[in-house]
Amino acid sequence: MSEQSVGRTAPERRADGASTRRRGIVGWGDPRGRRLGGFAFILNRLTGLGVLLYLSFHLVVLSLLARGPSAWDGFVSLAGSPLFLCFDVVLIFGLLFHGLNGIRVTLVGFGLVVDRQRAMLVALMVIGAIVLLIASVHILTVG
Amino acid sequence: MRGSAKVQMSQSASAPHVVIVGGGGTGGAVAHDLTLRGLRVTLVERGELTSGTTGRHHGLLHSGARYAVKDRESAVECIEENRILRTIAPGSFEENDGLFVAITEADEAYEPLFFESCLASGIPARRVSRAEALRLEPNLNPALRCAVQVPDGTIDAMRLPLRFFATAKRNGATIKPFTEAVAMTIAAGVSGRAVRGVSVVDRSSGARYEIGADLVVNAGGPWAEKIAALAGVDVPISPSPGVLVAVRGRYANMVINRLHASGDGDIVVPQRELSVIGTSSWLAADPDHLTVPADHVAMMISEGSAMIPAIAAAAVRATWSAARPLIGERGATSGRELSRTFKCFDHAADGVEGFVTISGGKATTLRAMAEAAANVVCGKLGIESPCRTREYRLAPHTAYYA
Amino acid sequence: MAHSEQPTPDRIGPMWTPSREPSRPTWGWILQAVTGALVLILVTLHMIANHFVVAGGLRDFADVVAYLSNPVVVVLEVLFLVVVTAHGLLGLRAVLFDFGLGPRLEAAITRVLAVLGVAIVAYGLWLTWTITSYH
Amino acid sequence: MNAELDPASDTHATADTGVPIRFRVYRRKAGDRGGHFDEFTIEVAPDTTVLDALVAIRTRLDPTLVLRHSCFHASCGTCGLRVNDAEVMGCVTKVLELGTSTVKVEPIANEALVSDLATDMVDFYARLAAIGRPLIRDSEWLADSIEPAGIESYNRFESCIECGLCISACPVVATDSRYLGPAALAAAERAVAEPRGLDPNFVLDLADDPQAAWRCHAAFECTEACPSAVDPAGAIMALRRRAASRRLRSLFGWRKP
Repeated sequence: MSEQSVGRTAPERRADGASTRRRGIVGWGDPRGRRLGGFAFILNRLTGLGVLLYLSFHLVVLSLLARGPSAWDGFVSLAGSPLFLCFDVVLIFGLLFHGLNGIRVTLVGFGLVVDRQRAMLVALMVIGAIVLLIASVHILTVG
Repeated sequence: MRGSAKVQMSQSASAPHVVIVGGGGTGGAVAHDLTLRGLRVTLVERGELTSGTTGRHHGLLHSGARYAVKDRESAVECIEENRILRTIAPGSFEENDGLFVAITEADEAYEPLFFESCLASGIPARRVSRAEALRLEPNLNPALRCAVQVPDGTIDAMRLPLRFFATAKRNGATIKPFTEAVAMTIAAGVSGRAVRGVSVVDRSSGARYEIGADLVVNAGGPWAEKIAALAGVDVPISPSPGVLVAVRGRYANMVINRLHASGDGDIVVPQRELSVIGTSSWLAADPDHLTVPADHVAMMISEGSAMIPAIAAAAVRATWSAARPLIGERGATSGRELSRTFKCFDHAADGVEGFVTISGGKATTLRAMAEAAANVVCGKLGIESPCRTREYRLAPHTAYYA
Repeated sequence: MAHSEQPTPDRIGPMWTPSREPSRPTWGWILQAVTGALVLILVTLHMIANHFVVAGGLRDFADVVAYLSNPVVVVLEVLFLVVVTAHGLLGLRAVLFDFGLGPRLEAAITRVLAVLGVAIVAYGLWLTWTITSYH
Repeated sequence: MNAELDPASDTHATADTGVPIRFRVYRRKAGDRGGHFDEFTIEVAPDTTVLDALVAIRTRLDPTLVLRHSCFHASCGTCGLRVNDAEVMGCVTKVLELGTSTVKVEPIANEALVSDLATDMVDFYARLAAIGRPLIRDSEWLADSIEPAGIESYNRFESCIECGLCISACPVVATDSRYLGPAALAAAERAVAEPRGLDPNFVLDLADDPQAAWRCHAAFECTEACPSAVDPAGAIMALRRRAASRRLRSLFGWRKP
């Protein structure tokens, strides 16, 4: 800025346009400095995308049904393998987190329980953990 | 610099250029005043605006009642400026009024003199009974004896001065925060030495450059002595710090003052969701090295809780010190004495032309200080232009960021 | 009124402007919330029906055919498909929009996802039809 | 002047306390291609704040450090920082309470940078301006103002100190700067909740926008970061409730939107 320049106007700021913006996917998923709700948001995203991926897979697999009994039954025998069962546990976790956090997001989004949303999140997660435990035991033992 | 500058140059390019050193309330108000009088103005501040004493004060808009008994001139000045600020800067105050509360017998004995002095100073004071005071402010010490209501108020210590900067900028002044004055250019003039410019360092880039000036105004507050030293002159201004304590919770809606002869820890200013208690005073050597002594903090809490007992148990949000610019009597006080409350020094008397120091005063009187300084500046530069800041409505503080 | 006394603040800085999308976003949110709630109910029913109603869960092809022979089940499963598709694609849209892609790309995404949604539901209906008519 | 008090003792001391803390401070000057961290060691006392330490660094170790500060009690909003990755006001964050021997200090995110730790708040105020700023009242007790029932339950938006911590903490602003952001939406909710004669629908229309109340993902980072109890996320959710209820009412013909 020369001596003659007068005033400071918004578009000028700094010539190099430096900012502290945290851009893109790195800024979006950066866990540092996040608080409880921030982690819930990140996890909600990840579980949502994960479940979406599963559903796509699920729909493709269901097409085997159209090919008749042998194609389907061949797949079902594969689905009983321990690896698949572990995958089921991860899926249940994703569904539980996304669903339970979704209850919180929906309620507060309609202006309900906003003041107690943090406690609600904790309570829902406790419920989720219990259900996940029961479901895991069921899946891994009963199959 | 974009050519389509949104700034209308109301100042002609040939108008004298004044550089103001110091971006506190005084500097901002001087920039505003001089800009309105048609001068070209550049203000430099080493840090963020209002980062010195201005931002750190408790946020009291004085009614003048505090000075009514002992310093009538200050009291009159305060109530006048109080009225002017409410007119030119609506929205920057809480119109919450102030309550002077008498707690002890001695306080009560002081009340008639206090009340009469307020009225004599033109301060619209109202006697408030004990019962009414407790109804207005239920957190007050129930032992209080009587109270007087006066038009004190809460100011935003940063945003009110920022409105002066915003208005000055809008009217064409150049405001340069993070720009530190490091030297003065002194030239041999007709009648001795003369300040011809200021060398500054832009702290955001490290660049050092010189700003030419027809006159330099030193508005450094407690740093005024350091800035004057750059021009080789001495001003008798010493930093006089005081401790302030902010507690969580708004324990009163009005400004609560102790009704007694001025002392330490005698005010509680509600500020947003906080209550700010002030203040002590001592003399410091360097305004950059202020301490926050534990015994001062303890005294603030105990004096504050004498008026509002709940303060004793309140959670402390922050403790800090702010340095007033105290005008001493050492050396020959040169220049013109404009008021007992603040002083404007024309350093021509010290053999340096083109250099003026404005200091002392208080947040409430920033506009009046600027008017006095601008009168001196215009007189020296041979400019005949009346002060317009009494009526000129200030832009909102947000306009500074436009 | 005190506000009218304030000088109308001149526009401050580069103004944020509403995006002026023709469709108001409220419905998107309501739809996402409603489908989310329905998914929650239907996924629970789906899991229970698939894994607990028939002892040991749906196993072989015959189980699936038998399961879908119940018209109530068919209605629930088709409804489930519709709401889960809507919820999932709305969610995906929100994820993508958070990257600030600009109005043109965002409009394109909305169209592509809408077509994808219709295709998925059509595929599901075809599949259900194929299985229920299997004898 | 109280002679019996000792101004030499200092609860906010930044030297001779024997508790050295290493500060990793973000630096970037105009023209630099990127930022880097400088390290300074300052001794701190129990009440020494991050801001006290930074001012001591500037005063004693490096006068080129650029930072913002004004009030020293979290009332002005200038010294918002990211300390150890969390958004805080430097003036009310005690160094020893952070519990780390190294303290990382960065400017708040999602704003233009002046230099080092100082941000230019132009973006912040542009966002506030978008909703018209009908929020700062002339007085708390205007004789001619009508307070709605239940006013006590509203957070006073006057509590907002315009520090930008909410914008810094918001995960949505991190990826898309077109989002109006928490502070402005909190102001909008305040204006809608307590219109004081203004048309609330005008502000509600602005908030009922894909880039306004509906961009939020309920992470509540803004509310947790807010140093002044404004609860921007709560305000956003209140705006959603208003907008949704307005839509549903119009659907059933109860009232025109």
